[in-house]
Amino acid sequence: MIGLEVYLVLIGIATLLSMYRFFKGPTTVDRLVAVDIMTTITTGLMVLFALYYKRAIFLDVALVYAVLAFLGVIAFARYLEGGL
Amino acid sequence: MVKRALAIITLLLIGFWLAKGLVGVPFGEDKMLVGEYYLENVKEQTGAVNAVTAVVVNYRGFDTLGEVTVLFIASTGVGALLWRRKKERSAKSEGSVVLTAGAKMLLPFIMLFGAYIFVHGHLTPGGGFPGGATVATAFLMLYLAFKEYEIDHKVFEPLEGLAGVGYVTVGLIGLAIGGYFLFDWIWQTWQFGHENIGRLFSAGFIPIIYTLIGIKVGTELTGIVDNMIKEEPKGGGQ
Amino acid sequence: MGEASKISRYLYTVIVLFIIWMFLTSSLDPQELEIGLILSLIVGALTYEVFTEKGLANLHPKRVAYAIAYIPYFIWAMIMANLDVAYRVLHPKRPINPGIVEAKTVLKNDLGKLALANSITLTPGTITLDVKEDRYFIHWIDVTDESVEGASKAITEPFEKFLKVIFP
Amino acid sequence: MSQYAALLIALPLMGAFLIPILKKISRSAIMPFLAFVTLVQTGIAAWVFKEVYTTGKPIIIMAGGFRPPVGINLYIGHFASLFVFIVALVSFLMVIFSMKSIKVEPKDKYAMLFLLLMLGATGMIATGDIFNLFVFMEITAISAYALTAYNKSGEASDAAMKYIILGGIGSSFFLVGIALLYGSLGTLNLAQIGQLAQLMDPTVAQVALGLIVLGLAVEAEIFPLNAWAPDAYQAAPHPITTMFSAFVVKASLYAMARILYLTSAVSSWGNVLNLLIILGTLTVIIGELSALRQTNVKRMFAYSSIAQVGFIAVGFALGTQAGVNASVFHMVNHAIVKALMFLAVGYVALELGGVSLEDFRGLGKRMPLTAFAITVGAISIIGIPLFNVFWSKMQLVMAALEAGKTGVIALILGASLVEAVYYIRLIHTMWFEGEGEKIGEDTLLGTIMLLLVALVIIIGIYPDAVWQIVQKAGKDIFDVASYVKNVPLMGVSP
Amino acid sequence: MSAAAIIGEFLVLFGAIFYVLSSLGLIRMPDVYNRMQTATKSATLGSLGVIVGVGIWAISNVNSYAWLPKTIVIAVFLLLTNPISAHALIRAAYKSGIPLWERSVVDKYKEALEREGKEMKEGEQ
Amino acid sequence: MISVYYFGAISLILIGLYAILTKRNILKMLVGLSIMETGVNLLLISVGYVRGKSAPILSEGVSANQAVDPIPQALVLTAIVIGVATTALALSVAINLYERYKTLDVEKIRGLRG
Amino acid sequence: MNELVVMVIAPLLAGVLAWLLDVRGIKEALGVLGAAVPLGYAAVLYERAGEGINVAYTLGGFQITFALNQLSWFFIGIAALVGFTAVLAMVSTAKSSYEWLFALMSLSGVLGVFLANDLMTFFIFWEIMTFASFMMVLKYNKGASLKYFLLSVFGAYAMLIAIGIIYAKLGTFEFSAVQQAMYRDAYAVMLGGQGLFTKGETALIYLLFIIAFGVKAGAFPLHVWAPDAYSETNQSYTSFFSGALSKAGVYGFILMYILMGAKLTYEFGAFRSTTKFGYIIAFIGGLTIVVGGLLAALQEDIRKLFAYSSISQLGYILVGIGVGTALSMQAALFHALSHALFKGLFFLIVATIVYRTGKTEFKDMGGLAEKMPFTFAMAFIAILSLAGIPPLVGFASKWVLFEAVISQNLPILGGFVFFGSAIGFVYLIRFTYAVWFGQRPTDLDDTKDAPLPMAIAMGILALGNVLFGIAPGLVARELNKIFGREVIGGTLYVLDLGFGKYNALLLTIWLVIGIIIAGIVYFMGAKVRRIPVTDTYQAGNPITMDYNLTIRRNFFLPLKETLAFWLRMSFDRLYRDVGRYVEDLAETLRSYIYNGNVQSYAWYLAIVLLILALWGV
Ligand code: NA
Ligand code: NA
Repeated sequence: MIGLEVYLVLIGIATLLSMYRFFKGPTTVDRLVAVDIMTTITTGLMVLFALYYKRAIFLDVALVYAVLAFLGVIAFARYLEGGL
Repeated sequence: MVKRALAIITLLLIGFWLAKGLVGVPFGEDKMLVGEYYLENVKEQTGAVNAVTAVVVNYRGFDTLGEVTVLFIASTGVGALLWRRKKERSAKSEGSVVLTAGAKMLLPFIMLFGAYIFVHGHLTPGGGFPGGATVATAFLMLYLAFKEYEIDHKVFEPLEGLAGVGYVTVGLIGLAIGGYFLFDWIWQTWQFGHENIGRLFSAGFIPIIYTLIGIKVGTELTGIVDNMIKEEPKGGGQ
Repeated sequence: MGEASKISRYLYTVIVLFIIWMFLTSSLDPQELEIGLILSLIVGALTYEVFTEKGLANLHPKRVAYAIAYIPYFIWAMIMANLDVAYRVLHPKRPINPGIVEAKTVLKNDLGKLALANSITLTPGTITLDVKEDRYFIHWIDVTDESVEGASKAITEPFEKFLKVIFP
Repeated sequence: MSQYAALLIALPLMGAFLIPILKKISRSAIMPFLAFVTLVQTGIAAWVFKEVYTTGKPIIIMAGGFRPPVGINLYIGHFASLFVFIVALVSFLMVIFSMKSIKVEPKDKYAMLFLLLMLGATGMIATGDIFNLFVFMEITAISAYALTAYNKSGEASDAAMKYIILGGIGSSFFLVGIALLYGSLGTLNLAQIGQLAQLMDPTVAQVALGLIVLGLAVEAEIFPLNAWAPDAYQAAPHPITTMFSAFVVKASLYAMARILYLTSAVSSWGNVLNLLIILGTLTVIIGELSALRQTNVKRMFAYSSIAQVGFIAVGFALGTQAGVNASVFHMVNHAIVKALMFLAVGYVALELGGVSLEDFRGLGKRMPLTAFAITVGAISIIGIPLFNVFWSKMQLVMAALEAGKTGVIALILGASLVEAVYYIRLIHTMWFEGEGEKIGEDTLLGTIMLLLVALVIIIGIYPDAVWQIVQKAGKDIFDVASYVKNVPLMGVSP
Repeated sequence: MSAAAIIGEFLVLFGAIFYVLSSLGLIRMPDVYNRMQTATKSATLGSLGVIVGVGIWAISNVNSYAWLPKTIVIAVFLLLTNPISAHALIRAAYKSGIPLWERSVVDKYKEALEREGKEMKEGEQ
Repeated sequence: MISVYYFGAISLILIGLYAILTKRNILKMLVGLSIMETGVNLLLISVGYVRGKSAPILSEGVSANQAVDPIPQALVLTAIVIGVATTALALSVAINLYERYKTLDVEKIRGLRG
Repeated sequence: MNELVVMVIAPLLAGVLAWLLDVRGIKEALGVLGAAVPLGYAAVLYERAGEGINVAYTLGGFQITFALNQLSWFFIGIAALVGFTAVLAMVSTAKSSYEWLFALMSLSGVLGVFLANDLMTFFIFWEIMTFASFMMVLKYNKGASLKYFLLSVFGAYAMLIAIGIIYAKLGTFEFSAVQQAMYRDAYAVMLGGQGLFTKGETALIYLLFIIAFGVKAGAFPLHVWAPDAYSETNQSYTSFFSGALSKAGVYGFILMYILMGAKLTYEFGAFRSTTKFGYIIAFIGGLTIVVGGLLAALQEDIRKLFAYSSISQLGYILVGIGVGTALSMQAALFHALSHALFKGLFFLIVATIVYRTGKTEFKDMGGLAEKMPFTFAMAFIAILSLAGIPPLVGFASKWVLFEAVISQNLPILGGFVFFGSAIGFVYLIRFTYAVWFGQRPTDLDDTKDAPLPMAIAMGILALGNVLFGIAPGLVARELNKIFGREVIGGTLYVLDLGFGKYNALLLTIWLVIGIIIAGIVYFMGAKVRRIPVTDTYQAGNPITMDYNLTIRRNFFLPLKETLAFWLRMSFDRLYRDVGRYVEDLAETLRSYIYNGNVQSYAWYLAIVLLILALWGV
């Protein structure tokens, strides 16, 4: 139909757009939200890359990435709410 | 301001110099010498499909032993530096039920992911380090969710040590059996799993070492988190 | 309903883990299964106390059935939520009317509360801000009813139908 | 059989990993265990030393049984076997000192870091692979960071932070250097690098060599990259300071020399040597001048140690066999003397609670043995005949003159004069100023000090035995051709 | 073209669109609370689409059924964790004192917290 | 013309160094150090990259001559772990520093000098 | 083991043992024994010195070689003799084993220097000698010892560089090889060619050697360490310090002549009847005579007086060496012996006085002749000898020296020498009167005479003064052996220079007769009058303690005031100022570089990188 590359570009654009919020802020939580969204999108991007290169091994990378990103966001969020 | 300007000028000149050096190392061109040898021989020499893993555990096993040591030092160092006569968690509030229940639910999964990653180190781009890190995040999650949570130090520290002892022991068995430290006796002497290349039961001692590393890294990173997250209670000096 | 026996909880954990393992490896290679079983047994032993209270009781056919039925319901709600989002994001005037409301739940079980909170978060215009006992504080992008009863009716009740069966 | 030399690496690791387990059994067994491990290590090192010096052939340890450059190899030649022995021996002595001097908890962590610091230095000296060198350098550095901060005081943390930041930058650039080297040669094996060095693109070689030397120079305390060192020396626990001075810095110096000589076929090599000579000379001069009015004696010794490092660097930078020999000799002598002096000054701090010059008044009456040890060390460092350092200084001076660097030598000798000033002041302060009651000095530490004093004087009176050994060690570094030949490189070639 | 490819690619397209939507929401909404409202949901749904889509697409593209289970695991993981992190983030936003959008209509949470604080004080007395 | 990856790597190194040279807060300096390390790792990876070749995992039909150099990747793994270790240690030193000096400003923390 | 090695090592070994055992009685016995061994060997080896004895060892990659020949035997003799007497006197004055160790170690060092047969051995023992003597001073005074050590090490390093340059060119340290190579070089230069050493290098080596040996010999302006060091140590040891150790410098100058005299001559040419390079040495010597003499006269402390006197006397020797003829060389060597004998004796006398009275300044002394007759008798001999009064050895050597200088028609040098003699009388008169005669302070009333070991030591040296004074031919014979020809002719009692003759025996007879007459006059007519000090008037000025020009206090104050302008130009102060300046600089540098800010340190790193980048290493 359209082709993988187009989706890669599309998702890449989405990553860049969320990066805008990261740099813009204004609050730390804003940036963190941006990171959260960015990592979610990047996970999808990785999975798509796996297909692009036809290598299932990248799926494992995406999984680990998702786990680490989740914990990272939680840690920062807990820190920001003053819970730690 | 002057400092920044000077810094920028200095850095640009340094950058130019580095770039000048890198021109002689053209990007994207094949510069392999030893690397090629690895790619060609990795399967029959180590049984690993993942050449990086074979390099990490077999060919450059010494580096990896060192790498494990570095992390061990960091964990030990953090433990030493943040040691207080009395330490306790100082978390001010617990996460909501969403976080606590979520943590409880995710804990086994994340640990299983971690185990999956280090067991498959010779087949996929994982290995002991990311696997161990994943396991550690499971514990980190508990720390983040619960105010009172604390790992069982009686188990963690000896386990960390034991995993290291195990690694060195595997290496020493290689010395005793094959005549070389860190010799892959399972693959090369016992020839175990030669018919299994590409499947789980292959690659000699790589899965064993990666499991040990995974345990070690998991316990170490958890220990680091534990040390960093705790504080000396107010008023109680050393 | 109190805690189930240790064996029941352990077995349940192992089973769940082993299923996850099979998904994860996407393989029926006996080597993978052997190792998977061993790892499930080990990880299960380490985590079953935290992981589950009800043990094998979770595998009660009725609950499983409700859980399976919940999936399409939930996904549908999610898709609706996103269309709603699309509307609000793409509309030039940004039609929003946000606020934080309180809603009550009938769920007693922590896991149920989690599921409810997650469901709320992923469905139209709402994010769970905090949960205290049975009170949910929810950020609502388009507040239509500020009262507790009204909010509960609009937000929590639709999911509770399923969730109170799945997580009794 | 010779592969069992790998125990030099395996044993300290095993020891370090066992300590957390041992701690659960008995906390009081940790320090004795540490002593045991270092003693066994010394024994193994002695055996390796004997092997290498009797057969005259280096021991090549092939990790994993892969021949280099496919596998990482350790090259325990004349130099490495000598220095690994020194590392082990000094460590053993410092364990004994640690038993007396380490009061801050957690001692189990201290013991682990201690072993790993020893391991790092051992690995740096023994390895035959440049990236493996980086790994061992980091092992050394990171355990050194942790140990510097071990006392947890403000000073200790301050010093460690400086060390970390400078060490971090240094190691990053070192790695960039490795990347360039690898990118241009496709190998990381030192012997093969030596073999292929002349094939390198000159510009790449320049940048890579510059960066590698820079990275190592931070750890090797070459001016002006040594700014962390006085602080770290001052703030670290006393046994650790001793180890820094006795072998940690030496390992980096050696690594620098090894890489420099292996790449001597590179066209811009002379420039690097010249730069190193300039920096080495500055290291000597600034080090001595900084020690001059120093009132903290430990810090004074630290600056003095830095100055000696400058001597060694200059010797290596001469580019001659004589220079290398002299430097190696100076490394050995300095290791002995500084072990003695830092041990003594640490013991003074322990007994008197401070190491300001004021505390040293009347030390000759209060702690005669310790004061005597410091005096012998100081006299030796100044370069008086009949004491060991004299010989290596002479060799250095002669080597420099042979290489036509008269001016450098004049400057360095001038700096030595400065050295005389502050050490003489210290000696006078200890013996002829102030009064005090005699303190019962520790027998064990006293014995160690006397042992080291004896070494200083024995080498001073009869330097030949050591000189023979040192010459072989020096040849090990300088004779690149036999280094390359000794490593059984397999036929992986461009 | 097989059905797997069509379904897979459709899902990927669907997901990608929601990704873009998510990032647009992140940019357009007036405050952090509303940004989360829009961004989290669509990012999660987008992931679901893209990831499971890849799993299905792979059946025809790389001729492997092994992809799908694994992608499902990833997708489910995101489905479970994204709302948790969204919850943690919004709580962090609120507790770190970021005010609601000025045109917000109600804040029951604030009321509840004030009541709680009052009770605490009384309890102490 | 220098490759964009090299350019990126060098830029990261220089940005990190810039932070170290100009930021007065120790944590920012440490962040600078981490950025530097990242740059170095990127450089290592870029050096090992071979155009048109795949990850050196010889499964799924990838053969030896289709894979990039595995060594730099192995090195980077090690370098990353080392970086993490250094950072962890640095942070705990920073914690101690802050406890003692109540500041992380390098101009104010000068207990040792001269 | 070889005799030479035994000779060198015995004192050191005895010292170490004495130090380790540290038992009263034993350490003294060991010390004396240790010092007696070289003396004994010197005597035993007298016959064999002519045939030359060589030994060589390898140590630390360097050849250690010793050789005994006529020249080294001469110096060994001096050192062993003075060393022995000094050690003997130390039995009374040295309390701690520390002093025994380092006194004996310095004796070993000195012997090693004289026996060395190559430059490296020479340097090594030079350092040992310096170090040991420094340790002797350190015990008494930090400042003085530091000054001594710094100047010495400065000199030693200068020597080391010179040695290094020579080695770098010739690849040998051995004296004979260096000498031959230098001859060849000189020959090449003479033929108008280019030698191995350029003119600049030769000049540099020459300069470095002058610094090295000048320091040790106490030549102006490198003499500043000597007054303090000589006075701030055990005075028994000073007799060795001044008598023998300083001769190492003299020996060094002679060595320079031997090794590269020809080269220096041909490189730099002649000045009048001597060589240019020699004239410089001689001129330095002349200045040293004057400065040392004047300053000696101005001292209020007897230790300082003799210290400066010692400097002044060494100036004579340098003049002799500098003039460079065979005769003047012999004169220098002769005076070296004389100086060792009388200055060794003088310092033992000072040691005795200090030991018995605890006083060191003129103002606290007087009338001691009565209480210490033996010591006074010794002092009488020493004074006569130093003042150059026949028939003592001082006269003989000075006479030869005068003749040697005058015969070369070098008027300025001659002036220096004569001035030196005059000023010598000036300070000796004060010593003679203020210490031994006149009113005795009451607290010195129960002063005892010299203890036995010191008495013996003084006796030996006094005997030397008399013996070689009456029979100067003994010395001349040895000197001629060194030169391999008869430079100073004559018999046992007569010195014949060809253009002048000195008959010591005849003069002795005349003198004895004179003394007998004088003694009769003194004992028949002399009455001692006691006058209170405060009753004295002087040039109409009321007597204050500040301006009380008795012989015991500020006697030469007018002289001092006259020389005020010159005295302000103190090299001592100059060096001290330089030292302080260096230290201030160091401190500033240190606080700038190690400023405690890690960011600055990171900048250093960046700067080094920048240098790498710009330099394109
Ligand atoms: Na929702
Ligand atoms: Na997420």
